[in-house]
Amino acid sequence: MSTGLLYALAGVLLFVLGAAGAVLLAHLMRKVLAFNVMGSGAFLVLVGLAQREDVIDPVPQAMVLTGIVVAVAATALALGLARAFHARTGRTGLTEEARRD
Amino acid sequence: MTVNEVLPLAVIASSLLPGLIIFALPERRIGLRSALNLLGAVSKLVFVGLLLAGVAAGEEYGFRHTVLPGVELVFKADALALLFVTLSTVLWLFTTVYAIGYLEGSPHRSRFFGFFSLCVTATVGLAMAGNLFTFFVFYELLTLSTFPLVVHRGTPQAMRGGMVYLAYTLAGGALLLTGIVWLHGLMGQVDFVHGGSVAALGPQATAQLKVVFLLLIAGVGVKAAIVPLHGWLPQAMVAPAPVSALLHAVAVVKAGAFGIVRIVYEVYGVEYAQSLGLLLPLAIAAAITIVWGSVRALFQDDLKKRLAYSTVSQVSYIALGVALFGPVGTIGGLAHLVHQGIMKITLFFAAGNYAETLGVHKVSELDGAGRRMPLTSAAFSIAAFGMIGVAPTAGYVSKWYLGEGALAAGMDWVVAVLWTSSLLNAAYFLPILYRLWFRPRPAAWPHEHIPARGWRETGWLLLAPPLITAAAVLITGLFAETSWSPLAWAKLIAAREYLQ
Amino acid sequence: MNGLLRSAVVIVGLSLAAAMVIALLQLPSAAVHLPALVAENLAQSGVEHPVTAVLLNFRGWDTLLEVAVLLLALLTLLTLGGGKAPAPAAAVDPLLQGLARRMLPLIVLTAGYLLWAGAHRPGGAFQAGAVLAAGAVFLQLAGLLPAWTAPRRWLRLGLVLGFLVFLAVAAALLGQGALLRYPPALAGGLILLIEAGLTLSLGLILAGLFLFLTGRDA
Amino acid sequence: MTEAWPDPAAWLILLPLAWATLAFLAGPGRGGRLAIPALAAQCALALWLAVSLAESGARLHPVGGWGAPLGIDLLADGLSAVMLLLTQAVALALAVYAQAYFADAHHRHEATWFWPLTGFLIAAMNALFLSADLFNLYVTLELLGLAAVGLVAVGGGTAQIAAALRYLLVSLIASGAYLMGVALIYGTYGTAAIASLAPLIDPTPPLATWLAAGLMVVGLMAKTALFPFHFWLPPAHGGAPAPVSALLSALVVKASFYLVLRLALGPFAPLAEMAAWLAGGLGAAAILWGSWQALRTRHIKRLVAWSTVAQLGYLFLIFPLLAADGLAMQAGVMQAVAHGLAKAALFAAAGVLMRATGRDTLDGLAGVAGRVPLTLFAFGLAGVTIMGLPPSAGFLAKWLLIDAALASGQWGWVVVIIAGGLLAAGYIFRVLRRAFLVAPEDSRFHPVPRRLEWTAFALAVASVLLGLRGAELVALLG
Repeated sequence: MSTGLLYALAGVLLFVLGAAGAVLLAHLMRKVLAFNVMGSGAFLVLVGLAQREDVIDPVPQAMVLTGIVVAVAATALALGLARAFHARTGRTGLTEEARRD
Repeated sequence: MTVNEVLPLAVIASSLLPGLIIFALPERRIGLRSALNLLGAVSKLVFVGLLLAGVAAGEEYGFRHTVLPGVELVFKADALALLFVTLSTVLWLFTTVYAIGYLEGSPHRSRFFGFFSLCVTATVGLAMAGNLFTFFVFYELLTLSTFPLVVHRGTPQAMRGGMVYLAYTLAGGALLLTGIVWLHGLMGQVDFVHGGSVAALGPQATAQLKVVFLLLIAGVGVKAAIVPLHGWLPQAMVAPAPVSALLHAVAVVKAGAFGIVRIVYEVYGVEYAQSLGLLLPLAIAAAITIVWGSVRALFQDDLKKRLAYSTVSQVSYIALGVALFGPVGTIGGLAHLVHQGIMKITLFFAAGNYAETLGVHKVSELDGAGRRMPLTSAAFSIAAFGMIGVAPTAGYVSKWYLGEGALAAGMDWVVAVLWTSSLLNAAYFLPILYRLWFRPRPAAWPHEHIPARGWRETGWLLLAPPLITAAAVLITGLFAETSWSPLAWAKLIAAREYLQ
Repeated sequence: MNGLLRSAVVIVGLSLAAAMVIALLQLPSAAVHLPALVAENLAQSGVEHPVTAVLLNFRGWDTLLEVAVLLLALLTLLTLGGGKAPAPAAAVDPLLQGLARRMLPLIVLTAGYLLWAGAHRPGGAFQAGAVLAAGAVFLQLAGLLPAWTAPRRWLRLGLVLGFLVFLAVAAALLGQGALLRYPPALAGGLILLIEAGLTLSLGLILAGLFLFLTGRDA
Repeated sequence: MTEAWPDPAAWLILLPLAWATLAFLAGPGRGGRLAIPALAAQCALALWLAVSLAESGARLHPVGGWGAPLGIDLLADGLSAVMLLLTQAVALALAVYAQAYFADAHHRHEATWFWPLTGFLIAAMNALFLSADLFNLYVTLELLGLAAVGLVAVGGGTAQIAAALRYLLVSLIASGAYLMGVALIYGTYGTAAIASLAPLIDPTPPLATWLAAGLMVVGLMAKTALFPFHFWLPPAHGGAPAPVSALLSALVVKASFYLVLRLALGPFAPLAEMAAWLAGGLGAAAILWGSWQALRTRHIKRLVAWSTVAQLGYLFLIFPLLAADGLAMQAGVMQAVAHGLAKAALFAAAGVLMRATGRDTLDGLAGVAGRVPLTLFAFGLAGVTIMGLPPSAGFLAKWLLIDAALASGQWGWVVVIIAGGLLAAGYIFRVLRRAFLVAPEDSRFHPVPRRLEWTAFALAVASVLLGLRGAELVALLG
């Protein structure tokens, strides 16, 4: 149970939590946050597994760097769309009952 | 690309190219459109003439084009193909002339004649198909090119008729496709070969081959309007007269019957089909259709509906001829393929003239039309006698051979079927003739329209075609035994099919 | 329907998590050892720091596409923009403005250092760009920098310059034979050139993601 | 491996990236003049690539010269060459269409942003078809997803923003799942390069590989809008402007299908049999559900979008047949190409019909055959391909599919394929039927640029002509 593997296990839990949140939460802001949690989980697994035998591997770290930038771009786009959607409809969620909160 | 390869393609191109050009023609270019149509029809006639001469002399015409590995588009202009090609080419010429006259002043003519040419291209392609794949390609192309013709008028009932037509033909196409691919899976590419090629599959495949036969015949039977699958034919009567003429005498229905001939003779082989016991059920189905179609025709007051049910019954003569195991029955069936075409197209031309000139659509309104439109009615009468099978006409010849074939095959009940159907034909045609010639004319016709040019009856464009085809009915009947009649050609084919 | 979806997602989530945990606990050791390969080829990569070497040289292709992703995200935000008038400047707090003016040179200096340090320790274009963007956001919040509306020619050029430089280098190298194959001698110099261009453009793009957003219907 | 002339494959990616950026730089209105010649050049490159592959089979281009496990490889084989050809050809036709479609005054906004986004979209697809590294594929998938979402939202209406948002969220969750799959694979085998992974994955891999394969394939199925994940496609493809819907339906959803096929043939080949029947089942469900919805909707573009959902079902039918000795893979790719051409023609024709009648409902179509005959002909021809009737490429695909299904004795798929064809005839003739009706007097028609009609017609004719000569395509696929 090296520290790398511990991070990977934490990553798995974060991933599943984030994915469930992204599907279930109605509020767009929460969906985007959940999506970021999910992404972080995947990155943790990527780096954690690579270092589970305590050998520092630069390749997954570079991949994570790329992944983070892609996640930033996607989040910015999601926020932009959510703002535009809110500006036009005043609603914060896509589904009908999202009207309440 | 030798001459023998180019000629079949030329036959197809002679209606495809004018068709595509006509699509692009603006509506007002009437002269050019008619010229293109006639040019296409005449050039096709010339090419077919060359083919006829060549095949009679034993020449081989064919063209192969690989579409997929192991799947080829094959054209083969053999004797059987040319029987159907000649029929459709000749009658297409007359129908084109008739359509030019009939559609004068109506909208969307470029679209009409474009699809008209596509339809004949599909018919000719289907006739000259060298394997089941090519047959299926043109079989479906025929459906697609005839749908816009059926719905040409654009009225809601035309649309309903079109939808019924599509439902039947596409479902039939699906069955046919399954059968063809199944057979393709069993034995690779299925080329049409005299005496059939399926027998080589050996005994273990017989069960599958029976199911495949059912699928193929059902798929082709929809267009041949065999009883349970014939529902679309009367519905398709909403189409304008030239389309009904084309659909019922030349293209669609004949394609179905021709398909049955190809499948029984050149895929299964008539001996192998007989050994599998497939011919008897086919004969029974054909017999039922013959009688049932004639009975339904009795009760139709609408003239074109009556002719439609008559077609349902008449086409099954061909299927019956095919199912009678023996050369004489085959000759009868193949000859009828041509004879029925000539007779039925005359009837439809006449029906179209009655509708155009007198506004008459119902049989009950035909009283005294004989005197008002003598030539058209004369043509109608000759064709009617032909359908009944009265002595000097073509119909008599094919029914005679069918009767002989039935006796030779020892299926006496078929002779009874032929007699009953002849009686029924008389039952639904003679009253019409009586009304035409012996009943006094009504005070006023529904809406009479006296054409400016030509005889009092109708324009010469609408009058010449029925007269010529009516003459043809008599000539083919009288000169049946000569060497250049359709009957002689049918004998040539039968000889080649049964040689092996 | 919603209750059904909720419980379905929870069940699937839990079982997936359990399966993954079990899978990770019984994972065999990896067959391929990339760290050794990276160390071996580090010399020809033109930089000393392994992560930068992977980022800019071994997997430079990923980085090029990744910059395209960022630029694309900005483009899409611009398509959403109605280009309406920017929000009125917030009440200006003199203390914040004073701090911002003094912090700006420091921010630019740090960004320059990060860019240069990337060659032999953690750093590089992305980190430098992020710092520059943070500086721009800080200035906008302090009211010294108006929110951006539709970018005019110069801003557009700034936004795409880094990516065009990277693309030009890639195309030039492809002309010579292989995509992004830096000749060992020039590798370091080319990487620094690309990183410098990227720092400027990424700074503008990341700042743009924020400033274009605030520019409309606040 | 580098020949005298540099590899056309890499140029196919750099060129669109360049003209997309320059289109943005050049500002509004000048994008089309830049894109069309560039796309023509890309078509030539793709054709040249395909021809050069015909002899040499496959063409490897190690980026940076490092080679498989360390660096990223660009692999151009028959499959990617076919997809590249389809993408460039359809993109060129739609670019010509879009330039005329957005030419009028009130489409200025779309005209400005359509070109840069499309450039990135095409670049992403070309990169995806050529990449042979799982993580690099994640980046190309993201680039493709964001460009597609941007294009959906380019229309600017509220419905389009909502559709883009729903599409983005599904796409992000799918990418997240795919990324986790890549992470697990990297963790288990230490590399993300397909070439190095293929020998390492044996038929009984550790649980982590099963999970990774599952996550990646489910993520890609969501991006391809396969049956349970299809809900985002109709509003997104139905609501977007015609050229955008055509690009999305004809090309974008094909990219993630291509990836599933690439994984099922490559690294995950040993595991493919297990889940193959599931993919086939979902495909069959997609065919039935998509066709049923297409038969009920009243809007033209929504009907064509549901048709996409149905036709995608056909693509997934090949997975249970891959093991059989028939040409199942070739059938799937032929269907993808046929659908790509025909669906682009359908959406282009739908765009013309809506602009001519001024309405997007089916009832508004009465009598349109007289006004825009060429478009109706294009819609009809494309419909023939969608229905899988001869003489079209769709028919060849259907023929190969049925042949493969019969060869492996799996009867169920034959029934589904035939039923799908008849259902397709059902919803295609819903449109054609109304077009042949006589036009009501009050209907008025707006003039439509001729170029729109000719582009739709060219695409439809291409899908039919391919039906006459499929041998080269099948040969290229090996």
